[in-house]
Amino acid sequence: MNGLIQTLSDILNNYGLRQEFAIRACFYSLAVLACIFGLGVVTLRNIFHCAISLAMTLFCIAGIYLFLNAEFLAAVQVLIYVGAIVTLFLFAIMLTAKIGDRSIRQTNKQVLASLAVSAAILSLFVSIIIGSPWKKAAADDTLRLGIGELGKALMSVYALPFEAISLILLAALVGAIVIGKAGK
Amino acid sequence: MMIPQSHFLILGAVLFALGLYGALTRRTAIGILMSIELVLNAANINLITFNRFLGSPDGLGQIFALFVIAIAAASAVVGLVLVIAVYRNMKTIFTDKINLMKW
Amino acid sequence: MSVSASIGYFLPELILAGAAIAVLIAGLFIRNKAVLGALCLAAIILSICNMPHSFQATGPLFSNMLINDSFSEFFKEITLLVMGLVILISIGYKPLDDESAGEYYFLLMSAAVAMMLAAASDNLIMIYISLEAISLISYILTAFLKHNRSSSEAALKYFLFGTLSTGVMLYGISFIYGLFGTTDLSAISSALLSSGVNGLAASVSLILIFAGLSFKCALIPFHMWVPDTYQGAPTPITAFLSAGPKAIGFAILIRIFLKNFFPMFPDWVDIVQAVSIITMTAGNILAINQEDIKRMLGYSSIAQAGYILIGFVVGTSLGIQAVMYYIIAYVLMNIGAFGCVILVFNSIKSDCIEEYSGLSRREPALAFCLTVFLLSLAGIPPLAGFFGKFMVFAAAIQSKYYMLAIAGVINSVLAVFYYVKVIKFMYLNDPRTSVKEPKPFPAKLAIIIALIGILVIGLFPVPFINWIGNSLL
Amino acid sequence: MVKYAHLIPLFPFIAFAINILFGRRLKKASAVISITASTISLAIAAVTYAGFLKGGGSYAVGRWLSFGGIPLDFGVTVDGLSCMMLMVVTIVGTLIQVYSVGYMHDDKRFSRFFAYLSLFMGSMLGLLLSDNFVMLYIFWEGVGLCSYLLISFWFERPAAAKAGMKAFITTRIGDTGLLIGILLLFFSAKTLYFRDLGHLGINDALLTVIALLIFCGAVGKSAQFPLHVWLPDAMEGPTPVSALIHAATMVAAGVYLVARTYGLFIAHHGALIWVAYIGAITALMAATIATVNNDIKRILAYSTISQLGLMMLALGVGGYEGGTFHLMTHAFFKALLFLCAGSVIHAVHTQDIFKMGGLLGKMKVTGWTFIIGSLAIAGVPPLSGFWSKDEMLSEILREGHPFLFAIAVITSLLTAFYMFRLIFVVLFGKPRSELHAHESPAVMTIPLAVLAVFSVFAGFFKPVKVEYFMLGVSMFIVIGGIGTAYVFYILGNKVLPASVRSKFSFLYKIILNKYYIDEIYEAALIRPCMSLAKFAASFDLRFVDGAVNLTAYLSMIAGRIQSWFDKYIVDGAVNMVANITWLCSAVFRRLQTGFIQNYILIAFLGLAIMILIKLIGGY
Amino acid sequence: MPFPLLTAITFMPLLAGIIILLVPKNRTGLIKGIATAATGIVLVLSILMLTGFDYNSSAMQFSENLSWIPQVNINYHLGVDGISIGLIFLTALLGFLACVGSYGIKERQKEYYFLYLLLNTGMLGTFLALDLFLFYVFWEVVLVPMYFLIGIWGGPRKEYAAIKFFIYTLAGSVFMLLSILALYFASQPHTFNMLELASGNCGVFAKGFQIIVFAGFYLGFAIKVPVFPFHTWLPDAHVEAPTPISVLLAGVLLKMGGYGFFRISYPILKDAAIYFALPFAILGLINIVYGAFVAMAQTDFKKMVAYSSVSHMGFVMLGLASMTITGFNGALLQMFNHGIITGGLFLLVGVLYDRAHTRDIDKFGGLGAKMPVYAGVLTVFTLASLGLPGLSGFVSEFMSLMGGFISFRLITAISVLGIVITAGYFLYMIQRVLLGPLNNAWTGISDINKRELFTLVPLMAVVIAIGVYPLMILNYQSAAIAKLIQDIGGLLL
Repeated sequence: MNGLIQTLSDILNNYGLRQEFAIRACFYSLAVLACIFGLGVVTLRNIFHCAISLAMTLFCIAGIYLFLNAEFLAAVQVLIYVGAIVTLFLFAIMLTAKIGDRSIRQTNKQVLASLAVSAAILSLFVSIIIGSPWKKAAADDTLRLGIGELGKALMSVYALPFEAISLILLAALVGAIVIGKAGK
Repeated sequence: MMIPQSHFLILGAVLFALGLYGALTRRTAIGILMSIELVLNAANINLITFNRFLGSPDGLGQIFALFVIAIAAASAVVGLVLVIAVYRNMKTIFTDKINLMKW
Repeated sequence: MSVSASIGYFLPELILAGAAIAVLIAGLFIRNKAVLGALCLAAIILSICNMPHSFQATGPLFSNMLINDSFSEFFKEITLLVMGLVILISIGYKPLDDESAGEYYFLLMSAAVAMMLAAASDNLIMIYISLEAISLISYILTAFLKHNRSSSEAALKYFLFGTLSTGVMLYGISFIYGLFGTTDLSAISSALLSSGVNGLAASVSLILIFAGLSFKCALIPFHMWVPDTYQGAPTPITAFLSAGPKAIGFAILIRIFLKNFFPMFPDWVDIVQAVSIITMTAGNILAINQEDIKRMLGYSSIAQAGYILIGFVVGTSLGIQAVMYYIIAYVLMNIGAFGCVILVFNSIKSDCIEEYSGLSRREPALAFCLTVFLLSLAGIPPLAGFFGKFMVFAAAIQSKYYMLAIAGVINSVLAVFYYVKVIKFMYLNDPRTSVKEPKPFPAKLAIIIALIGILVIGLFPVPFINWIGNSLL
Repeated sequence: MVKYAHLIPLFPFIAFAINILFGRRLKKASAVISITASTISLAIAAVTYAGFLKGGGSYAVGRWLSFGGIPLDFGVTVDGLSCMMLMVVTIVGTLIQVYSVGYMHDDKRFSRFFAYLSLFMGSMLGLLLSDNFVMLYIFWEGVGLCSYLLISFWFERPAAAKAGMKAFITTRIGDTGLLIGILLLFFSAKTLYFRDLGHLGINDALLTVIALLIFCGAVGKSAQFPLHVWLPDAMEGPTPVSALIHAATMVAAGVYLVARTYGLFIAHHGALIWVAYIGAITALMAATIATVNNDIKRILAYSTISQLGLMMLALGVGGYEGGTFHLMTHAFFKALLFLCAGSVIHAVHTQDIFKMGGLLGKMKVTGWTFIIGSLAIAGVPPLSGFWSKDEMLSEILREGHPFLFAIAVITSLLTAFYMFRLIFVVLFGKPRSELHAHESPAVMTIPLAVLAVFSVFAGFFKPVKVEYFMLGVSMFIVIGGIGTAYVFYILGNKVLPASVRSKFSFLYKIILNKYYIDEIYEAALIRPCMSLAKFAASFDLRFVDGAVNLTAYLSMIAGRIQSWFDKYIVDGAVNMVANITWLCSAVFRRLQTGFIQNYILIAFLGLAIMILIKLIGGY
Repeated sequence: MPFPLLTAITFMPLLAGIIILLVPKNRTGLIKGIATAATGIVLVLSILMLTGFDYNSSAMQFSENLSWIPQVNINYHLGVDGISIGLIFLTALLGFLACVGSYGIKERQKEYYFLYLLLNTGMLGTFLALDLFLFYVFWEVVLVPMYFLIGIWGGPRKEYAAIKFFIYTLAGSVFMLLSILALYFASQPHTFNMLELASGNCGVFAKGFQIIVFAGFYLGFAIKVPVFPFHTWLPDAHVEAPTPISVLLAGVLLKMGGYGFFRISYPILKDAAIYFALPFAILGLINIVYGAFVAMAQTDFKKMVAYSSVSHMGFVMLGLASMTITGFNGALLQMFNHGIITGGLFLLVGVLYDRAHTRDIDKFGGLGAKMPVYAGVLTVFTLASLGLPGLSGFVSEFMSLMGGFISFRLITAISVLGIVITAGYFLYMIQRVLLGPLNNAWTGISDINKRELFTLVPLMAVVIAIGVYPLMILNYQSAAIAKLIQDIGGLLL
């Protein structure tokens, strides 16, 4: 992933911006984009547009992962989340047809209350995030976690959760089939 | 790393709040499901941020995030199947219509 | 203990997983609920038999993802007991048709594996994954009667509420990870002991985790899903929901809050004390004039969770013993009661309490069993419910929580109102219909097991107290 | 030979048990059983009396109860007073039982009547013998119970039932006073025995109160003012009952109690004065009412009250001898009078004296014994009444109470007057309505004769020296009373009753008897007595009787109010709690709206609050 | 191991109950036989106990002590002494007679006799238990069968009365549980054993603590006695309960409250007992006078007898408050006598109800003529109840008053007023029922029959026997009462 950032910062350099400023600008733009699209998911009237804005949000988040040296995660995010889950939603939207048109009001009565609650919870979390001393590693961004170590860890230390996940997926699969299929 | 840790966490918190607001106000079950995806992603951002800034050798945060994505996929599947089942039985997925059982 | 070495001590879960797969495949060929049920029961009995073998090595397993202590062994045995009883009563449940029986039992067995994992997990990741597994499977099971409107509505509500709550818990776990740098509970507790608590963020994140777990144990304010889900879900699943996940929820609650995060005990104790009192009172008051018996038992299970919470809030070893004892009694009482509800439903096709009038004339034995379960839930001596309440109140009074004890005592009087109301209908009113359904044997067996369990635990609690005594944290 | 005294009450109790259990089969034989039982008691009483004369005394029988370390033994007192009363009660009791064989002949609950009679005999004898307050109180209540049972014997008649209850409750009020007295005595003097009442201290305030409370019991039982209202109503019972209980024995128990505890009264003049004045008031008031009354039995009832008043008056002034002597003689002639009245009623089946007349001709024995009885009660020498009344009057005079002496004289005068008014109206003159009177059967007349004999000779039991002055006074009383009655009823018998009721016939009277002495005499003496009598009668009916009924009515109202209070307030509170819980459960139920998003909102609201508390708590 | 007499007494009815469960529903004759035999054996065993009882020792006799739950130091500890022997004999006697009296019950007899025997076991156990936990378990075991007995075989408002009884008693006993737990944790070697707690060798409790614990026990016992503010369940329960059940309810259940004071509150919480002496006396006074007045205003026969029980139990409270040997003896004897007398009265009401199917006193009249034997028996029990000397009621009331007088002169004097009012309303009842002209509705009414008489004669015999010679019972209890008074430090009067 260094390569990618490198090319990105070079492009910005050409415009005379320093590398550091470029990265920061890039991050904040992605963050803002993510929030806007997130807001879109939540407020757009047409459910179809919501699905699309969800996909865009997930893309931005994948981008942000890049900044956090989690390239594999970004790839997985794009592949599974945007590729699989959002398409799943689109299928679901198509199956439950007539909700697609624009006229139906999308939000119910308790808008004010939920706005208050989510704002309160947001402010609480932000005050905690700012206030508390997070455990910080001494060295800066020297540490790169390659995919190899990730795979080895997955197979050795985190083998049990890995198997448990397989159990969940199997159960979800079987369950979805049983409930989904038409039949008597 | 130029971008301080708290900014990432704040982004996570904002996404969490957005997801929560969406879950509380969307009238369609699918809308709620989408908002829930947002919440899960917020948690993922947190995990990966901590993993990056803690510099923990075994990348626990990233692995955990991986698991969360897998589980999110499973729950999305189950959620949508339930939505379809409800739609098949009650011909609507507007949550304020689904109140057969109350009091 | 490396992964490959610890496989040896993981036998019970493996047996169950194997059985789950076997039942799934057998379900394609054998279209008979009873046979498949028998297969699962065999698997459960087999795994119970070699439970002691797998507990030679006590200590962390799977690179300390799990911990193999007697506390988790106790809850594994509880899980197997619950699973056995649930399978027995679901054989007797008429609406469950035969051809999807295979999948049904598969889901039940995989839920069992997930619960045993949750009971033993010593790592926040493992806790989250196993809890999520239990939840997903119970969402599917709740919606199993796919052509029944209330079943799918219940499942959807349960799903939406559950996913959000576990989302909150995940958020809390991420904060804990941020604070302590690891998700391994033993590591965290040693860090806490050495460097002490670092203030607000830890306690808030603990509250977030508490939120997720209180969804599982149906405590106030995360209890709203209980009445609708209990009423809508197929009755064996309601029985399963009220017993299995709730017991495991309490196990994890104890493990995290009383074992690992014990130094932070004073931070959260008064909030949880308030939650306990409100849960008890709200559960009882709301249950008073319900018409549907499953919904009423839902509220009553919320109230019972309130009582169990008293033992938890106290935090002493007697408190934990009281919680574990109460859970045994609670599990038996609830599953027994739901078993009776199933049999009554088979004959009168309705869960409305008014329909129960005159049951003692039509089916005296069934009425007697339901009365014993209800009286035990109300806490009338010499049944197990009473001794559970007695232990919980004793723990409260021992550590001077007089307010809690008085609230608990007043609530047990409040509770009598609605338990006795059902008994009143059964014994004091005269019957409305005279239809009589032949009762399937396995369901009767489950009820008899629960009945004997309650009477024996109530009258001769000594062996059970010893069992709990040596399985403390 | 005094040792068998405690067996005396035993035989009547045995007779009672037999009659109650096998009454239905025995029928008439039950009378035989109870009569034999009382004769055996009579025999033992005689033996005891003889033994006493030779120097026997009271003795203890056995331990009954122990009050926290202080044992209470069941003993028997044998002294002059108790022996005398034993003889009186057994004699009169036996005779009355013989008499009632005839009187109650055709009653369908014959055996039960005799059972109650022997139960009464047993209790009365027990009362006389007991040597401590608790024993006395037990038999005291037993006697009260028998009077209740016998008064309301003919319970078909609602009046009898009401009278029985009234009797029991009024005496019960008196008994409560006695009970409190006993309690007080037990704790102040630590003893309940009569024998050590004498030397307990002089004029001690608390002991005076105790004496008064004990006297309160006597007032209830002997129908003294103000608790006398039940005796006239008690006449609803059969006449032998009135004779035995409400003339001779039970009512005398009050006087007997005062006599028995005389040691206490003597030492405390405060109490004694009260006894005297209550006695005086009762005597005078009852005598005046008797002169106006027209019912034969009620006249005798008021006369009994009056005589008891006299006895109390005598005892109150210190005349112990006279009082107790009159108690004995009174028992005989009053029983005789009641039995005669009974045989008259048995014959003519009415109690109103103005419907009778000229019965002497038809009922020879009853008539003459009636006259003997009246003579005795009026105090005509040499009959028993004269001796005891004379003794009392002299003692009152000797103790220096001129005002009380005057009242006693007036009362005796009135007694003579209304007795002979009764005699003249019932026995002499023309029959006022067509009555086919016939003499009562032998079984009734023999006891009359025997009692007449006793009335005559009872006076000689106690050697009494006669003072001439007192002899003169008695003669004046006798002549005055009987003469006035003679003038009023034999001569102008149409006049007096009419004038009492209507004024204008007054002129007719003056013309009839032409000499003015009568008018002056009447205006000076009779008219005030008449108005006093009428006032007393109405006063009694409206106020005192009313008072008793009023208390009953008030307590009924109090009961009803408290029952309402209990039902709505106390019970209401409990139901209110139940309703509140039901109400708030209905309210909270509405919270469960069925919308999933409401649930999630509430859940996260709770979470936000919890975190907020922690944040605020944290800082 | 000597024959476990007390365990036999307690669990004989339960054993018979279980046997009855096995008998088919239609064999009512056999069921009745088993039930009567069981209660009969219990009566014989209790008489055996009476004879074997040693008068002048105040220690526990026939005691059995097995450990039940060692971890929490709960043992199965039974014993009997002067205080509880009278009440056990009373329970056995009434249990047997009421069982014979229940032959009148016609429907669902199998369930009836099972619940009846379960009730007997609960009652006997409560009087015999010496371990607080065991006491509490038996105390609660009585509740459930009582609820069903009132609820199923009761009168028109049976459901309301049954649930009211259940909730009322449970509310009280639940606070008692807290007090038991408080005592358990306050005692040094944590113990539930009443004798240990009373003997003081496991810690002397602070006065403030004692008062709170006493208040908890008071709530449980006062509701059962019943004392003034908590008595409203009694009339409803009595009016609606079938006759044999209201005999047991009045005869035995009311005594469990009083017995609780004697066995637990007074010996263990000495200072609190002394502290609460005056309020107890005042409550006793209110009970006597208030109960008597309200009884006077009743028209329903059973309700009147119920309120008379409230008034009579007032004497027990007065005797307890007096802290004297006479007062305590009087209170204990009053509980025994009241049980016998009110038991008899309720049986008599039942006799009348079976014939006339109404309990309204004003509807009767002049029955004395038509039912002479019944009239006689009713008069005896009424007179005993209003405290006529020579019958048992008087002795205990007299002793309670005597004891009360030592400590509270004015209060006792006022409560003597209660006796007059009692006489008033009982005789008013006799007058309305027995005396007066025969009400033509009851011309065909039949007199009392052999079976009913059989249930009443023994009670009448006991009433008269104790009335004439009270030492017969007092000897049993005087040693234990004397020791209790010494422990509390009451007046030795």
